[in-house]
Amino acid sequence: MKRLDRNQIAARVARDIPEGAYVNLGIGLPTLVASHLPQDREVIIHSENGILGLGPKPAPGQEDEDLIDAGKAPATILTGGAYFHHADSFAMIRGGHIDICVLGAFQVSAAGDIANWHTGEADAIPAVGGAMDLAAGAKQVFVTMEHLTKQGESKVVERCSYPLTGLRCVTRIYTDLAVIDVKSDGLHLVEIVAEGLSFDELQRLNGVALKYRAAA
Amino acid sequence: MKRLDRNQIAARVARDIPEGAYVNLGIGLPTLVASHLPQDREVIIHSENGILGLGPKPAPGQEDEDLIDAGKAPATILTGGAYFHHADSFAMIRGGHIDICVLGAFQVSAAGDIANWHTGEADAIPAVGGAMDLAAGAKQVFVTMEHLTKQGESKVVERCSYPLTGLRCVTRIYTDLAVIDVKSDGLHLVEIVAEGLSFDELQRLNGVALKYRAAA
Amino acid sequence: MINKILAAPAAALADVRDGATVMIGGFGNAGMPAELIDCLIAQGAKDLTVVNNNAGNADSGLAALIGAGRVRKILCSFPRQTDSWHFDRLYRAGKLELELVPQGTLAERIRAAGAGVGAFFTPTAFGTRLAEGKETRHINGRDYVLEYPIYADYALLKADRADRWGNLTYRKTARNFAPIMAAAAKCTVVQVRETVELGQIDPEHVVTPGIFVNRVIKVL
Amino acid sequence: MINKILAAPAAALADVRDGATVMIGGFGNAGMPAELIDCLIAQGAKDLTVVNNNAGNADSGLAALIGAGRVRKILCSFPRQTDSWHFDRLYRAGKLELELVPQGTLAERIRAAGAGVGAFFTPTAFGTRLAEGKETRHINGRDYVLEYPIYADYALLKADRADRWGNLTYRKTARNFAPIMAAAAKCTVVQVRETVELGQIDPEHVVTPGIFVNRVIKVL
Repeated sequence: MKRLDRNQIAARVARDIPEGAYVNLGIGLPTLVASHLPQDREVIIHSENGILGLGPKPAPGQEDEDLIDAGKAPATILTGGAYFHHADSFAMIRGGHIDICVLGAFQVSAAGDIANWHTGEADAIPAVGGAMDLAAGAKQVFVTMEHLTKQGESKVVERCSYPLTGLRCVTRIYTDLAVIDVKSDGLHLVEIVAEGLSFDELQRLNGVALKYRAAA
Repeated sequence: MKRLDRNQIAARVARDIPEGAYVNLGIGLPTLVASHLPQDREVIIHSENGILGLGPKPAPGQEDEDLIDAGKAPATILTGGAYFHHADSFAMIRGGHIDICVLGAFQVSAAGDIANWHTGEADAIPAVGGAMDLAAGAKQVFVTMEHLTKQGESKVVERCSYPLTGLRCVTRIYTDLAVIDVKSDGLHLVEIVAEGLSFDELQRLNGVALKYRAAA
Repeated sequence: MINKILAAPAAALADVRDGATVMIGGFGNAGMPAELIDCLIAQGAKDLTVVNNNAGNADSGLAALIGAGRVRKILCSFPRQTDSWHFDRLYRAGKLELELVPQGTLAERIRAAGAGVGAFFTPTAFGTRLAEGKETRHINGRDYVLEYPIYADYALLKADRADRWGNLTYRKTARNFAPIMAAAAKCTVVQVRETVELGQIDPEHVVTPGIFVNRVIKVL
Repeated sequence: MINKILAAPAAALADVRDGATVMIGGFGNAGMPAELIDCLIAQGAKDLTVVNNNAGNADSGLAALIGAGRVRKILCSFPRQTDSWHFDRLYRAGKLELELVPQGTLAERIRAAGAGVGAFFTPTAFGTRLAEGKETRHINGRDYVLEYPIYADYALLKADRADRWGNLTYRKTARNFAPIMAAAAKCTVVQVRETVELGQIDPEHVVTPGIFVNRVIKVL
């Protein structure tokens, strides 16, 4: 079996983001989605720290300390973009104006619960940022993650064992093995993306039952 | 006894508005206060419909339909002014950022309750505008009114009989007869403004007990 | 390519259904989207719930919509004006429901809808007739009334400039309720004086970002 | 004549008392008022409660204030960073209290303080560890958590331009928390790159009106 690498997962997510969508991309793998959007498709990226129309990274030497993204990396703004303050920015998120947010995760449950902010270790210093706001507020929450932990356990689970970020909010999961929709009646396989992976093997690895209706 | 006229009441209020104050002036008599502020004193007038730095009326022919005051009359903006939207405007009011608002009233009670939005008549079409927000939010609420009704009854009352606009919010009352402070222990006469009016006569007209400590 | 600028005004409101809640921008005539209201009258939707600070003036704009009998209910802070005769007549006849809301509470309830706030405690109107029957709470030494968001199906607004992404600027006090209504409605339709190329509005000066705008019409 | 522009930076913070709550603008280094924080360190106030999105980076700015042992409690959304060693050390030693708040809830609680909202229901964090012990409510098909305002004695902010009335503009994402913190604090102190004559800032482009600003310092 040949799993997708991080860029391939990001590219698979990018395929599903339509023209005109307002999108927030989490830190890490989700950020990669931006560079895989087709050049001819206008997608408007929201950055929690007050940008609509986030552009690509600046060229070396062109960085501006007043223009950063939500991960605090140097950023640019597209023609047509806008700046605003934090309360307005999270009003956009909480108020359901972001069409899609893409988040990384430790675990996603069959009900669409997501755990991505805290490992649950007693001595960990917690940090949450905007993850809970995005989970609760975006119209669609896409999760990108490797399907299995290093120990081979599925990150798609019946119930999350890590502390939750949000309840019943994930709509679609993109992993190195598959794309899975979270619906009210459970998990639906959209597509196997790892080459040479059978449905039965994916079902075994996934743990939680997957529904699948082959295309007619 | 010679009572103050409307402009004299407005002028008396204007005397008490210090340099640098942020002030909201209600419709009617309170609006007159602006023209009595000393030219050398900078006072910043807030208009609920999104102005800080409201200026005088425009010259004839200079009206702009996009620039009006809270009474919907043509307005101007001073150098240094700012425009903002309604939620921000009432955040200023509700959040305690307006130092003084000046309101007209039907009645003010000894506890500082104000009634100024509704006559209480059953068939009246009610309208409240921003009066309740100003009553609840401004740091100081000054009331201007004639002291007596046409029937000679005091508008300063033990308890308001008209529907209330706000509770325990009025800090000072300016009438054609007197200036009265509303304090936690009752009403304190600041000054008799009607020429030839004695304290005893004012007390009789006022109905509610007035405290008075003559200047040392 | 994203292009929210429509060629034909009629298309902007073709899908408004009977019973819809429609926010209408403007404070008096400043910011009143007169041409969009005319479109709505021509379109014919009825049993509307309208949210505006006022209840119309004289015979045009919102007053004409009310006069045409299309409005079932209005939420506003100041219906009664010297020239609000269409409202007055239908209200007194019991044909028009009024929910009177203090102006700042009206603004904050609209803002709450757009900002995903489920309810909020405001000090405004505590102890008055307009808070009767409402939940109250004493918080940190002060009394508050619980208020809920006002959501809308449509917002009809007037702005000054727009680009094809729907970014907006306003002129002076015509701004008033428009930025918060834009965020509170499922479908925000804006008439503008001028449409400009993308990039003509400085990102620092955008007042309503295009995320809150669905359709733009240039009105000559 | 109103003039909020101070000549000497030290005067801007001379009255900060031990135990004060201080909001500090900035998201990472963008908008961080470094010179004002240095003033605060020199001024000496301790047992401070600090409100900022983060808990300092490396050895300067907020990190230096924390490192100097002046902070008793911090409210923020994202304390842990690769270079937050001053915070990490004091937090692990039990010398620094942390109230972790989701970023949007942090922003909305600050906004509520400035806007006179007594409390509000937000969907964020419902059902998570950060909502444990908090009042919740089911409203209109959705679950919400009740959150309270965050008030401050001081806000220390960085803006781009200011006039003598205290009107402010910002640069790009350095805007972040500053406009809402300006409204939430009893005394708002702002360092700016440039002071301008009254009228040099277009009334349409003012981001923070002077009503929210008490003191302005030009930092060279």
